[in-house]
Amino acid sequence: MYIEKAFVESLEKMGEDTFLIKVFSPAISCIVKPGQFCNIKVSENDYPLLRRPFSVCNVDGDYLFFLFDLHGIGTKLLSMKKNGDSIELLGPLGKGFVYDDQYDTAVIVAGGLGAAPFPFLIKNMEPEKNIITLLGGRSKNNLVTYGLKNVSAATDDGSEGFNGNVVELLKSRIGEISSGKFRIFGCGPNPMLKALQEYCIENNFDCQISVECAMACGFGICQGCPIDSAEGVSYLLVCKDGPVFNASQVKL
Amino acid sequence: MYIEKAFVESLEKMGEDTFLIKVFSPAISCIVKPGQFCNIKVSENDYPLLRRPFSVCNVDGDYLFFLFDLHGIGTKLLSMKKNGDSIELLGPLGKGFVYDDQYDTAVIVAGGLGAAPFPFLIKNMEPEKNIITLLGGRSKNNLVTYGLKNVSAATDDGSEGFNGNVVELLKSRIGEISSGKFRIFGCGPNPMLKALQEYCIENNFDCQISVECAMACGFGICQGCPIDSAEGVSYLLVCKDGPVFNASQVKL
Amino acid sequence: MKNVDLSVNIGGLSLKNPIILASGTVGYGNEIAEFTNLNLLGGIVTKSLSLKPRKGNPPQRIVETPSGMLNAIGLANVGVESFIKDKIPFLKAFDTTLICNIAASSVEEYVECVDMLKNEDVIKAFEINVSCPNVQEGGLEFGNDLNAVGRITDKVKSSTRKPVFIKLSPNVSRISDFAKVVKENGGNAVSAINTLVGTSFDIYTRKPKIKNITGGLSGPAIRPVALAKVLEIKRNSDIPIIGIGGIMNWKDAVEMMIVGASAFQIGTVNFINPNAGVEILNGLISYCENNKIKNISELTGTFQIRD
Amino acid sequence: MKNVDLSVNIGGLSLKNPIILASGTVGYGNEIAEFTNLNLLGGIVTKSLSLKPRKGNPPQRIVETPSGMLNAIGLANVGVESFIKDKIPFLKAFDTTLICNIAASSVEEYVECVDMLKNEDVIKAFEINVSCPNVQEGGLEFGNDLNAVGRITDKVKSSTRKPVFIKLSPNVSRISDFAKVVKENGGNAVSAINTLVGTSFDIYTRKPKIKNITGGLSGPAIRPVALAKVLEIKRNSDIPIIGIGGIMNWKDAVEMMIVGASAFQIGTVNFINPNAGVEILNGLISYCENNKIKNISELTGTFQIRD
Ligand SMILES: Cc1cc2nc3c(=O)[nH]c(=O)nc-3n(C[C@H](O)[C@H](O)[C@H](O)COP(=O)(O)OP(=O)(O)OC[C@H]3O[C@@H](n4cnc5c(N)ncnc54)[C@H](O)[C@@H]3O)c2cc1C
Ligand SMILES: Cc1cc2nc3c(=O)[nH]c(=O)nc-3n(C[C@H](O)[C@H](O)[C@H](O)COP(=O)(O)OP(=O)(O)OC[C@H]3O[C@@H](n4cnc5c(N)ncnc54)[C@H](O)[C@@H]3O)c2cc1C
Ligand SMILES: Cc1cc2nc3c(=O)[nH]c(=O)nc-3n(C[C@H](O)[C@H](O)[C@H](O)COP(=O)(O)O)c2cc1C
Ligand SMILES: Cc1cc2nc3c(=O)[nH]c(=O)nc-3n(C[C@H](O)[C@H](O)[C@H](O)COP(=O)(O)O)c2cc1C
Ligand code: FES
Ligand code: FES
Repeated sequence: MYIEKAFVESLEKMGEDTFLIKVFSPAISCIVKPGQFCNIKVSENDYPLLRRPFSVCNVDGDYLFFLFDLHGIGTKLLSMKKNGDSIELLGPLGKGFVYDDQYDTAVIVAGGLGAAPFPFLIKNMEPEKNIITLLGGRSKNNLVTYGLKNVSAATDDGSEGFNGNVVELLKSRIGEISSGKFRIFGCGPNPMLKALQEYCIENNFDCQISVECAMACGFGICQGCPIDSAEGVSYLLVCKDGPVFNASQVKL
Repeated sequence: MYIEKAFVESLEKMGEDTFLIKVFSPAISCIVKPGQFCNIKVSENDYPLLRRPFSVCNVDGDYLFFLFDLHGIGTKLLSMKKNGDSIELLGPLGKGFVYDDQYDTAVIVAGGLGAAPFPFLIKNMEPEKNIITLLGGRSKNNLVTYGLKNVSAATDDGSEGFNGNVVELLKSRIGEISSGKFRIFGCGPNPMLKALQEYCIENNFDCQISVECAMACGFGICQGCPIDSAEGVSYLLVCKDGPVFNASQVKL
Repeated sequence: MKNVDLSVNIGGLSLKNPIILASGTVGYGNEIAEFTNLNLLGGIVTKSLSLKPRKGNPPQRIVETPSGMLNAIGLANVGVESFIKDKIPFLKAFDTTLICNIAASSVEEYVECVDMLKNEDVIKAFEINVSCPNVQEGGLEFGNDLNAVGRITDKVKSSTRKPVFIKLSPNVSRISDFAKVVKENGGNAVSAINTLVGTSFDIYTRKPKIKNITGGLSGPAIRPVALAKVLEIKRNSDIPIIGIGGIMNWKDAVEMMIVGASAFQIGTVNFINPNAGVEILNGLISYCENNKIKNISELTGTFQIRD
Repeated sequence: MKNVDLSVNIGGLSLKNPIILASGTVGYGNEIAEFTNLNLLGGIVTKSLSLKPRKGNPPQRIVETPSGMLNAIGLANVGVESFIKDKIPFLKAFDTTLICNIAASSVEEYVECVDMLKNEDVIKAFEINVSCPNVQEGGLEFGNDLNAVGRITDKVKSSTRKPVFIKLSPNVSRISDFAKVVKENGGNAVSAINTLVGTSFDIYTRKPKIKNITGGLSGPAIRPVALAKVLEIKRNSDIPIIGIGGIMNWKDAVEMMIVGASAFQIGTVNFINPNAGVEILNGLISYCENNKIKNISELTGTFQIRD
């Protein structure tokens, strides 16, 4: 884990409110694993106070990519960075995806910017794995396919692909998918993850989900990011024990 | 008085820690008078909380110029503006210099960035006035002569011009100056203004000084910027009754 | 504006909307009127008035802090007499509700001030400042003393039929105890909160940055505290509350009403954006329209908490 | 480092420098040790320990506010037993002073915790948390009650010879009264301040952003309040003070010492910059060198005020 000052190499607009930022980060880029995240200081002064957590979206040599949506003040400031500006990364943090065991098909189920961690995961997968990406969004304009593979879309308004949410799309395709050994990788808003989790537990599908929650430190010292463990006795920490969990491991 | 969103046209480095910013501000530029100031919002969010007061340094058509030194967070943010960024001006504020009456020589006495309000004053003076500028600084590198006329320098370390402070320089030149009708215009750090004020009152010289102090609103509603009036019964407000005062009007 | 009723009633005082400019942050209205349309606002509270004019504290009076500011103005004001003579005529010209804020160093002095002012028709209510942290006498001594607050409320109420609001100090353990005492003694509402006591020192001279040593902290930094104090009052008393503290925009204002405020005041933000009141007004209208709120007063105290 | 003596003594506890990591903001030291050299710091305070393990409050536990954050962790901790078994071995490996923070819901429970821990050599002092705003029992009830604070100080002092510091709540009218009571009952120092009570609500769901409804406000927003509280204690009592609240860098630390702190703790800043302690150390050394300060303890309470 490092605290690394990373210079901005480029900032690209990927959709109405979506940006892809590329930064030079030689220390973190060579040890980060798919599904891990960085906690980012978006300004050079004490405001906003806290760092902002973002999944590592992709890695290219010494460069890291983050895909982000405009949300509040932090992402606004991030979207205003110019080439040569710097941001300060703390990472790599958390536990990433487990993806190198025995299954033939990786089924990626992403809701909106839940797609963020997958380009890096896809890049790192063994080439013999079959990849299917199911990508959900409110509408056509919310679909960002950067770095994804073999994408089928689902939109709430039916403006592209399947008319409905991405978990419904998964259900509609499950016949084809479940003919082989497969693992599901999910990321997206909580209600979506909950639906995905329920479906997978019911059907005993192998599924890993990456969850989000408010964080202060990102590395286990503030106790600010608890999530109920499935057994319910104690909390797990999203930042340290996650953000990727087995679907059966946590209560959403 | 306006609240005007002003786009940055250029930002020029004028010295080690000194910058000149040029902004498009058609509403304020056409009514502002020499010695007035603007209270500037340097960021697009709520931090830093307060506006920062800066003298209008110069006006060119629809454009305003501000000359500023790096000091803390506000001036740091200002120095990072790029062309096309905007800042929000509140102004013009305060009472400026009275400079259109009967005297032949205008003697400008400026300590460091106290030179800021004078380019605009000089530009607006009747052409028949004789102008002498005495400019003080710690060292050669601290002298910024932008927009000044007929400059004699004084440096504490003797690296340029007169070896000593600018009020001593004034004293050394007073013989030549006081041969005609003259008015002194002073701006700079408080200790310098105090020395200037004392000297002028003692000798009954016509002198106007522009003073600085901490401000919140800049237009008279917070009562945060009192200055003792010479009679001592009540306070004057630097932002509303000043920042330019007759040397005999206030206690420094 | 068509479909939203923004009017509110606080302990007998009707306002056309819940937006009030806070005491000490608008002078007597004349300067800010250059930047904003006072006629659009619900009300305006005068700078705290004292019986005699006060010069206030020596400079430096203010300093910026992270997301806040400290002030120790020291109740600089023109005094009641000059207020009536010089300031009221200007204020009469506006179509907004005038609330007169009074500071004093004894119960008798509060009453005397109210007596002098109560016949001015343009003054629709009194806000009694028992919580100024920046003066020697009165101020926090009263603000921290339940009996004193009760007595002041009672005496002032007996001397005027206009609504009386008591402005409470946040520098206490349980602000709701003070709200209860105000209610018991006939007060019509409480204004909460005044500033928090704070300080800041220069690390080279080792002197306080504010001449008065301590000052009152205001601005967004204190908003979470103000919200908690208003919520505490709301959950423990049914006295109407005017919420104050750190409001910068319409969202903050809505939050303040949700935790219990019937109306709210904006202070520090006026220094940065003197048109903030009108911008908040427009924001409130949109919010109400988008959320199908017919009367803004429906919002007050509608927090969703399982107690 | 040569010419500056950074060591301090707080009520009998010697530290190699005044920089202490605050309770609840460093866990039990293991995670932060990945980012910073704990051996360089004066001390570290454990997360508040309770007799039995505590799960803590349900999420959401934290929310950012302007220049601050609210937390309602609810004293999640492993409990005294597991602390001794699982955490102390790791902490022993460091060359820094360990202070054990204890939270409890009765006087007896405080004493019981101390009894279990007092024979651990690595623990050099106890910090008694009587001011947690985020739990039902104990916490603020004690923190606002002079008698309770006196009793707890007395009983804990009687049960251990190690220095005992009482961590005070800022949510009171006069914090110096509490400091005096601690002193009278034999406490060796006070730690001031714990967090301010605050809240924040979602304006669409109208629910509190923090499940516990209110939380404790920390970070730079509260620094002016913390400085004023420390100053108030210093001017009214001679008990040593550990200053806490909003320190982000060495300048803030110097300011805290000037108003009266013998040592100081850093909390929230650890979340943003886990190496802040070491950076502050370097800053303090330069400051002392530049200002010809031989012993950093000379700084304590050297504010320049004409009383
Ligand atoms: C492990 C993890 C990975 C993430 N990866 C991505 C990503 O790759 N791309 C992306 O666009 N977003 C991602 N997020 C969400 C992202 O952190 C928030 O959108 C961002 O913090 C919002 O900051 P803001 O200042 O713009 O919003 P504000 O609303 O101003 O933020 C205020 C506070 O709330 C917190 N916050 C707000 N929204 C969220 C959220 N959804 N999750 C967690 N905290 C939040 C902020 O961190 C901050 O502390 C991730 C979150 C986590 C926990
Ligand atoms: C009428 C007037 C005209 C001015 N004109 C100029 C000018 O033309 N060029 C220039 O470089 N500076 C000028 N100043 C000073 C300028 O306002 C400060 O340098 C600036 O506010 C510093 O802000 P900061 O955030 O960088 O510093 P910080 O130290 O971070 O500021 C903290 C707070 O202190 C206040 N403050 C700090 N220094 C001063 C100061 N010297 N005077 C008043 N307030 C201060 C800030 O406004 C802010 O509220 C002027 C001041 C006044 C009152
Ligand atoms: C510069 C200044 C002067 C103030 N003067 C008074 C005053 O005279 N009387 C009063 O009751 N409150 C006074 N206040 C307190 C405000 O009315 C308000 O309660 C406080 O600032 C919190 O609101 P805010 O965060 O919106 O500023 C003053 C506040 C400031 C910043
Ligand atoms: C997330 C968090 C958890 C905390 N937990 C404790 C605790 O368990 N015991 C305690 O005495 N103080 C606790 N505190 C208070 C801090 O120790 C400190 O007093 C406070 O945060 C103010 O300092 P700061 O502004 O530097 O953070 C906690 C603070 C935070 C932010
Ligand atoms: S974010 Fe601090 S412990 Fe997880
Ligand atoms: S700065 Fe507010 S009155 Fe002068």
